[in-house]
Amino acid sequence: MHINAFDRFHFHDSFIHRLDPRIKVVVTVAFILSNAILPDGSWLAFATAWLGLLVVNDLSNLGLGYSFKRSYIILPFILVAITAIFSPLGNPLAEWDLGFVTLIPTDFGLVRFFSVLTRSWLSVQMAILLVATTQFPDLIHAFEHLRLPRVLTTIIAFLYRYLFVLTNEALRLLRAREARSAGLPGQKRGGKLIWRTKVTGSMAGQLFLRSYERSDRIYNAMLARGYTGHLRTLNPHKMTRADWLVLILSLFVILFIQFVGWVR
Amino acid sequence: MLLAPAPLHIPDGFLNLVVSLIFWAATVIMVGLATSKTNQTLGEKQVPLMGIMAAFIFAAQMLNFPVAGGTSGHFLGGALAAIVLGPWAGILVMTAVVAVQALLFQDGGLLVMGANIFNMGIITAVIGFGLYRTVIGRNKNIRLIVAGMSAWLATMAAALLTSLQLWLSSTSRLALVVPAMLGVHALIGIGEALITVAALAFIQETRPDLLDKEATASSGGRGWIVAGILVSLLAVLISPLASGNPDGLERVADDLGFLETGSSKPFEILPDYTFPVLGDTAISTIIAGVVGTFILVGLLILIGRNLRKNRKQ
Amino acid sequence: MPVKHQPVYEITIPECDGDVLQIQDLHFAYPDGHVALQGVSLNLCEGEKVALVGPNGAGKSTLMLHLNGILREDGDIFIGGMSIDEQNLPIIRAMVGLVFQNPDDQLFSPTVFDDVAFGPLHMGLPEDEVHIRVEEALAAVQMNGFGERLSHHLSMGQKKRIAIATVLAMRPQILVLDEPSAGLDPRTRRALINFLDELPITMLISTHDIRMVKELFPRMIIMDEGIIVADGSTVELLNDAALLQDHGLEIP
Amino acid sequence: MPVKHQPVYEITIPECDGDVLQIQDLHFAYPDGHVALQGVSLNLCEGEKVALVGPNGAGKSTLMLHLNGILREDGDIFIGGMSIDEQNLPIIRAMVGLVFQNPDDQLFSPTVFDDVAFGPLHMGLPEDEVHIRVEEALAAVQMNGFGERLSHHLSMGQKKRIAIATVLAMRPQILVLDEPSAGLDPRTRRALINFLDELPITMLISTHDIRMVKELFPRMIIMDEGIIVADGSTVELLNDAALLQDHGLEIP
Ligand SMILES: Nc1ncnc2c1ncn2[C@@H]1O[C@H](COP(=O)(O)OP(=O)(O)OP(=O)(O)O)[C@@H](O)[C@H]1O
Ligand SMILES: Nc1ncnc2c1ncn2[C@@H]1O[C@H](COP(=O)(O)OP(=O)(O)OP(=O)(O)O)[C@@H](O)[C@H]1O
Ligand SMILES: [Mg+2]
Ligand SMILES: [Mg+2]
Repeated sequence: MHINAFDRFHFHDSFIHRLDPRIKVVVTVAFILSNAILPDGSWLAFATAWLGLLVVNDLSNLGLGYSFKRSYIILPFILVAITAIFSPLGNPLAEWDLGFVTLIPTDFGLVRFFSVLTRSWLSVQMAILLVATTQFPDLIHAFEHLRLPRVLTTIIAFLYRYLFVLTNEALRLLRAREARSAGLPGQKRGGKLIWRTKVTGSMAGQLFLRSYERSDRIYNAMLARGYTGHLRTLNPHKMTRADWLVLILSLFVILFIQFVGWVR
Repeated sequence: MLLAPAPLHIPDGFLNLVVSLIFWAATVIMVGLATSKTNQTLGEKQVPLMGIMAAFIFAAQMLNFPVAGGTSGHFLGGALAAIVLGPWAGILVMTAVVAVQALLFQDGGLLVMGANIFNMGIITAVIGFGLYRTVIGRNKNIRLIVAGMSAWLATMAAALLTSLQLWLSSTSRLALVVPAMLGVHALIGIGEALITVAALAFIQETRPDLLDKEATASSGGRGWIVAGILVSLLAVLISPLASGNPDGLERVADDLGFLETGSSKPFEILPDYTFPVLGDTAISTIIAGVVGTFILVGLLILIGRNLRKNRKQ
Repeated sequence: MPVKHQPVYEITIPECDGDVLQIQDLHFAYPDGHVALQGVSLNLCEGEKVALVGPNGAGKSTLMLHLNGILREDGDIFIGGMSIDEQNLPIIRAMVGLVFQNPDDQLFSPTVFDDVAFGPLHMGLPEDEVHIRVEEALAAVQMNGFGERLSHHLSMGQKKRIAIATVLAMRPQILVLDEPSAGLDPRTRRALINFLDELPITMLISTHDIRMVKELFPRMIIMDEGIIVADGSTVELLNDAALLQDHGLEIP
Repeated sequence: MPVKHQPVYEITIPECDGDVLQIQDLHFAYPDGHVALQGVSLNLCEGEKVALVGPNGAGKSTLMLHLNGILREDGDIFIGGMSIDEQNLPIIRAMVGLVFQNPDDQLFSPTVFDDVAFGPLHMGLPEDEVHIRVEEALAAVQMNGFGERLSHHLSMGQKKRIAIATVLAMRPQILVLDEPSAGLDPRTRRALINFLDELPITMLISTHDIRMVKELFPRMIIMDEGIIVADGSTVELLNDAALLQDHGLEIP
């Protein structure tokens, strides 16, 4: 089961891990922004960006292929982007008649499709690196420093705390159902469809109720152990000279990528 | 895989900058309003509750149910959150959910997060709560039926909006993406509706105190009814138009220069990506790019700052 | 009790060759990489009642979760001769009744009735039969009349009893209980012991309650750190002070 | 053991008048209308170790949840002379260390270290002190070296031990444990008994483990159906077979 999927943080010690989380957030966002404004088909710039990613992978002691191996997340969305190949702009390359619709792939569309894919694939890798090198509470802390509304960061902090508890709860419900989803040989099993949906719905209700009542109990358990509205961590969060240096350097690299992308 | 991305979580790179920023702006405004509203109506103690509700939505999205043909739909929860917690709190909860999904699981991108929050949190809250609000106080069965309908419609509207955004970014062809997305989500929406209804019925039976109190105390005013009905109508009207006559819509957008803007010209202000003074050189293009970036970042900061001011007042 | 004298430590080979349950060299690691089972082999024969003991974290629960396919890994498990695969799962789940250690893991329906009725309904039994089964199962754990209560709103011990009832209602051929007596009050514990004693089906029961083991189970298996360190007659194993000492046990 | 001979059934009035804990006529009903406590009165004195026993559903856990304000209802509870209200709650919660019956209710942080450190950290202790306390508390439950494990990826007994450690790390003045020995293996149970025996603070411990009661607690309280039916010397109460019989207990 995928409970362990929750903490994507990887216990390695590296220069990147020790950077101030704010720097990492800013650089990540800048990198993704930069990908978004690179023109279609600027392959050289994309390649440069990827090189940058490889360097970060290596500096974080995660291994060169770390973020690459996890970037399959975008795969399902490729289906959506495939339709870009049939863009009305550009010169037609072929004509496929499927009976109910005629598809015309164009050169513009093809470039567009691969550009979208590459941008997405690069951006996702950067986000993966951010999470792999920063503990989530530190990340939330960084967002607080970056002036996100307090209500929101607190909600997110609680969401994170309870994520383990409640997803576990959901998994337990699923597992309980699974364990008794029995059948007899030669007999129709599973009950009526309407009953099955009702069971799933009740499980959602059950989950809600458990969450709600447990929220009371755990919140009180937190209060009982001195919680006053601030989650504390053992990390000081001070910007050092190295942090500033990395920030400036990274922004220059990103500017360089833009340079490569726009010079034709 | 349990945590496979929902078809509505757009990753980075699939929307162009203009579309991303427009929806970021809309989302920032709505979320800003929601924070100030909830700060007024809910006490400090409710914040942890919202966090837990967000975790609940997150966890409930794992309760998958079989849809036809081996795929399984999964729960969005936006409508349920808005109905149970009230629209503003619902928006905050869904914002937190989408943000954590993007941050922790890369399920949905960062630059497109505004659009994702808008689709899955704001539209669903407006439709889900707006329609439900019309029948608060009526008999139980009517309420459940309307809740189910609004959950279905909210899912469809989210799917429609996602398709439109993809199309405006010229990532997808309207003629293909709208029917596909709406088709899949018509089924997923049924699951969403059934789960929403069953969960509400369960809460109604076990802890009716939660539903009544929550709905009346923190709900929005009549404005929500109007907004809910309007947005629903809009969704109902656009869907057939978009799926029935996509070429027409596409041509209109083409004539307006929309598609081209979408595909490769993020800065209309800087014609042809060159800086007029410098003439048409590579340097000029680069400077245009840099200036554009700064303007955008500045805009974002400005929006954020204004919102924070509004909240303080 | 039919106790045969054999050297301790050695695996008892039952007379049948595990016609009800056969496990051969089962290994399992949790997704976070923690290795919980490192080569477990075990045979159960029709009608045998076996206790599974061992210190916290030995892997008892992990082993039990394999028996109706909640966890699956390489290594061969055969239940009534069937291997555990997608196709056999529904039948295996009807054969093996598993009660989780934590009753909150077991109960997922709104009311006690719904919860106990889930198994029989899912098996496709007719409605009257379902009602009869639910009645019977609740009676067996002294919880008649609790049908309309919310399972989530019960005391720990009450939940535990309902959890046992949900499985009894399915009339399994093999009963796998994970610490059934933990959290029960003394009288209910006594009633459970008597009930299990009279129930003529195969059972594998993990527990820290050594007195119950002594009273109820002729055969006992000691697990530690993911392997079976002893399997034999309860009377003999309990006389081996050094063995018990080594594996966090204690003669009561 | 300082046992005074008094008629059974009668409420023992300790010599002090409950300087640590006083409960007067406590009533409580759950939101779904179920009445769990119907007039509980109870006094605890500094340093007293008291067992709370009774059948499943008697109201033991419900009572304990009142002791640091998790549940609140009319009826007067005074802890160290303070009534339980919004203002006193933080102090009371630092004084009363409550371990829930279900360890899953207690653990909410990602890692074991985070969970045990949570209390000391939020009491504002300096970092080294936090580390020392965590070490100590984990050692007390024999879980040293588990700091980096995820708390929800542990076996039941391991979770139970961590739950106890989270509270020990705060060094409370009153320890309230809800069935601490359930699910522990015999050796850990023994270690817990010895640890509690040596700990010189006031404690109220609910349990179904009558042998532990006999060994550890001079005073015992029997609850049933939401009221206290007996409160007195353990030795005497355990000799009253009729009383035990009436309330689902059993002499081990
Ligand atoms: N979900 C999980 N993820 C990772 N490791 C786990 C998980 N559950 C249990 N473990 C580990 O696997 C080992 C075996 O656990 P298991 O629950 O099988 O022990 P057990 O014998 O049932 O113990 P107990 O008597 O405490 O119930 C332990 O070391 C435990 O820490
Ligand atoms: N959340 C709840 N909502 C409604 N009723 C409850 C709830 N929790 C417990 N009860 C009921 O209150 C009564 C007292 O429960 P409590 O949990 O205090 O019992 P207990 O003495 O701790 O039992 P056990 O030994 O089984 O742990 C029981 O009848 C139970 O059914
Ligand atoms: Mg176990
Ligand atoms: Mg209890």
